[in-house]
Amino acid sequence: MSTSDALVLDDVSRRFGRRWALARLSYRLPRGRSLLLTGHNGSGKSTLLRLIATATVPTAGRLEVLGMDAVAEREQVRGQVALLSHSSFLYEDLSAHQNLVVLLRLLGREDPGGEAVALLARVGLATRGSHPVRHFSAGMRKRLAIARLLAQRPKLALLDEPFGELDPAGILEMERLVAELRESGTAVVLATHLVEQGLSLCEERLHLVEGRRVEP
Amino acid sequence: MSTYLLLSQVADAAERVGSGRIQGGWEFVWASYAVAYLSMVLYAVSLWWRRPRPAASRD
Amino acid sequence: MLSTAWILLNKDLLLEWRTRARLNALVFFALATLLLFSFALGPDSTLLARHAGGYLWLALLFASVLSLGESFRVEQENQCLDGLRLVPTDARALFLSKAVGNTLLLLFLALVLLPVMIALYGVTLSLSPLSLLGVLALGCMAISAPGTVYSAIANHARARDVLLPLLLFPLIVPALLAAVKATTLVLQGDPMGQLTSWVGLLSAFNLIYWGLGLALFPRVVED
Amino acid sequence: MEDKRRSLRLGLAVLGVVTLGVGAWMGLFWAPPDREMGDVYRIIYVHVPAMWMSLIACLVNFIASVGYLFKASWKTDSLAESTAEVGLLFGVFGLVLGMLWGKPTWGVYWDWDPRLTSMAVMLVAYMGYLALRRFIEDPEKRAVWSAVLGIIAFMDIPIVWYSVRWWRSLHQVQSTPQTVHPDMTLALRVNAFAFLFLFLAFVWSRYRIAQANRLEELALPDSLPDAAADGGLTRTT
Repeated sequence: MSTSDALVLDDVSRRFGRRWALARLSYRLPRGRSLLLTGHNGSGKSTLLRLIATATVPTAGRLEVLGMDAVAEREQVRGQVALLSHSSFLYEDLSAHQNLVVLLRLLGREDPGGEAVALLARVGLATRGSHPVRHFSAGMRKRLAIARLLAQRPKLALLDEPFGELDPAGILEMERLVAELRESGTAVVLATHLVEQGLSLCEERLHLVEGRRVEP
Repeated sequence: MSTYLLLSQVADAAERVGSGRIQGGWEFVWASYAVAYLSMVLYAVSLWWRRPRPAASRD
Repeated sequence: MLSTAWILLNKDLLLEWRTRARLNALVFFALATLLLFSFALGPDSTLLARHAGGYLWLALLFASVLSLGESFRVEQENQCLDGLRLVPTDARALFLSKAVGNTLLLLFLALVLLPVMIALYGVTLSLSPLSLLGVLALGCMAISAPGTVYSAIANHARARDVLLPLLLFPLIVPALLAAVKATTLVLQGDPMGQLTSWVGLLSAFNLIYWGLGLALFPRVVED
Repeated sequence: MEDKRRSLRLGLAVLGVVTLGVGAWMGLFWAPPDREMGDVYRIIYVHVPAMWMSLIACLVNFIASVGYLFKASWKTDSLAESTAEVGLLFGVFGLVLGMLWGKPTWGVYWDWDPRLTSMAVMLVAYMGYLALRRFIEDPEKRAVWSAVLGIIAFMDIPIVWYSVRWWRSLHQVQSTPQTVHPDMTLALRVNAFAFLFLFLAFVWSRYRIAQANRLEELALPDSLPDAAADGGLTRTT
C-alpha cells in the first residue's frame, strides 16, 4: 500500500504553543519523484522538512517516510534521510575538514579523512579545509552544510532554502549539486523562494499557506 | 564556614538546656500556629485569585 | 554505543583544545576562588589547612557551573545537537560522552588546583596520593552526571545561567558533603575508619545518577 | 458534573477547616503537656503534619512525573505542577515551624538537625523545579523536562537524608518523645487528617488552574476546525 510512496502525510498537524505551523496536511509523494515546497516565510515549509527529518514530531496525524513511521521508526528514517537546515549543524571552532571527519566517523565510514577531502573538493572548499568554520562566510557555510548532507548519502534529501545566501555562481553550483543528487537516485524535497530554479529540479509541487495546502 | 560557627553554638546551648523540663515558650507555640494557619489562608486566597475564569470573560 | 561515545568524546576534547583560551580562563577563575577563600578567612593557617578540602570542592563546584553550561552551549550554536541526533546518534552515547568529558575537565581542574592548595593552605597529605585521586575522581563524576542532564535542560530555558546552579546545587549536596569529608579524611588521616562509608556514599550517588542519566537523557534531547 | 465536583471540592475544604479547628483545640488545650518539653512541644501538631504533607507531595510529584514519561498526558503534567507548588507551601512553613520549635528547645533557630536540613535542601530543589517550569514556554518541552527533573529530585531525598545524618553524627540526634501519651497520638492524628483534607483541596484547586492554563496555552482560537474539538488537551505522541 504505502510502500510505493516516498512520503505519506495523513492529516499531519504540528502546533507550536498556540500556533498551528501545519494544519491537517495530507499528501502523498510517489517514490522516485522530487517535491518542490513553496510558500511564504512562516507558511510551514521548514516545519514540514523538520518533521520529515524526524527532528520534531507531529502533534497529530501520521507521517510515513520511505515506508517507515516517522515517530516509531525514527532511527531507521534518520539513516536514510538528510536535512540541510537553516542552521548549519557545524561546530564553529572545528575546521571544515574536522567537522566532516566527526560526521563520517559517526556514520562508521572506512576512511573518514580521505572521504572528507573528496567531499570538500566536491563543494569547492578544497583549499579551505583547515580553516575553522568561525571564519567562514555565509555562502561557504552553506557549501560545507551541503557537503555534510552529501556525506550522509541519503535516499531522501531535504533542502531548506539551499540557494539562500549564495552568490549567482554559487546558485548555479548548488543547482548542479542537486541535479547530481537526483541523477544518483536520491529523491529531493526542496523548499525555496526561487520557484523557477525549483521547478526545473522537481516534478511535484506543494504550496503551503499558513500551514495548509493550497493549489498554487 | 558559618556552619562550623553555628555548630559550636549549638553544642553550648545543648549543655545549657540540660535535662529539665522546658518552662513556658507559649509565645513560640502561638507564633507557630499563626504561621501555619496564615500560610494556608494566604495560599487559599492566591488560589482563589488565580481561579480559572469562565471562558466568556476571556478575550 | 561505546564507540559512538568515544567519537563524540574525542570531538569534545578536540573542541576544548581548539578553544583552550576558554579553558585557561576557567583555570584562573578556579584559582581566584581558592585565593579568595583565604582572604575571606584571614591568614589563620591552621583554620585554612583544616578546611582545605571544603574550599577545594567549592572552587571546583563554582567552576563546574561554568564548564557544564559551556558543554551544551557549544552544541546549540548552530543547533549541532539536532545535527547529531539526525545522523542518527544514540542519545545515551551523547550523555556518556558529555558526562565523561565534564568529569575529565573537572578532574584536570582539580589536579591543577591541588598543588596550589597545598602551597597556599599548608596542607599535608596523610594517606596515599592514590586514594586522594580516587576521591577526586568520584567527586568529579558525581558533579558531572546530574550536571550534564541539567545543563542540557537549562540550556534551552530562559535565564539559563541562574537556572543551572539553582537546579544543581541542592541536588549534589550529598555528593559535596561526601566528597569534602572524604577529601579531608585523606588529607588529615582517618583514625576512625570513616573514609569507606563516605566513599561508599559517593559511589552510590554516582551509580544512581549515571544510571538515571543514561535512562532519562534520551527523553531530554528528543521531543 | 462540574457543579458536583465544585461542591465536592468545597466540602473537602470545609471538612479540612472544621477538622483543623478541632485539631487546634486538641493540640493547644486538650492534649497534656510533655514531660520534658513542656508546652513548647505543642508545635508538633502543626509542624509534623506539614512535613508529612510535603513528603506526600514529593511522592505524588514523582509518580506523576514517571507517569508522564511513560504516557504523555496533560493531566499528569498538571498534577506534577500542582503537587510541587502545594508541597513547597507546606514544606516552607513546616520548616519555619521547625525553626520556631528549635529556638526554645535547642536555644537556636537552626540546629542542622538532619530532618530539617534535608527538608531545606529538598525545598530548594523543588523551587528550582518550579523556576524551570516558569522559564520554559513550550508546554510539551516543559512537561518532559520537568518530569525528568521531578524524578531526579525525588531520588535525591533519601541520599540527602543519609548524608546529612552521617555528617551530623557527631551531634546527638533528637528523638521523638519516648513516653507518648495516647491523647498526644490522637491529637496528632486529627491534625494530620485536617492537613490532609486541606492538602487535597489545595492540590485539586491548583490542578484545575494548571489544566486551565494548559488549555489557554494550547487554545486554538481560529484554526483546525475539526481536530480542535478536544481543545488540544489530548496528545497523540
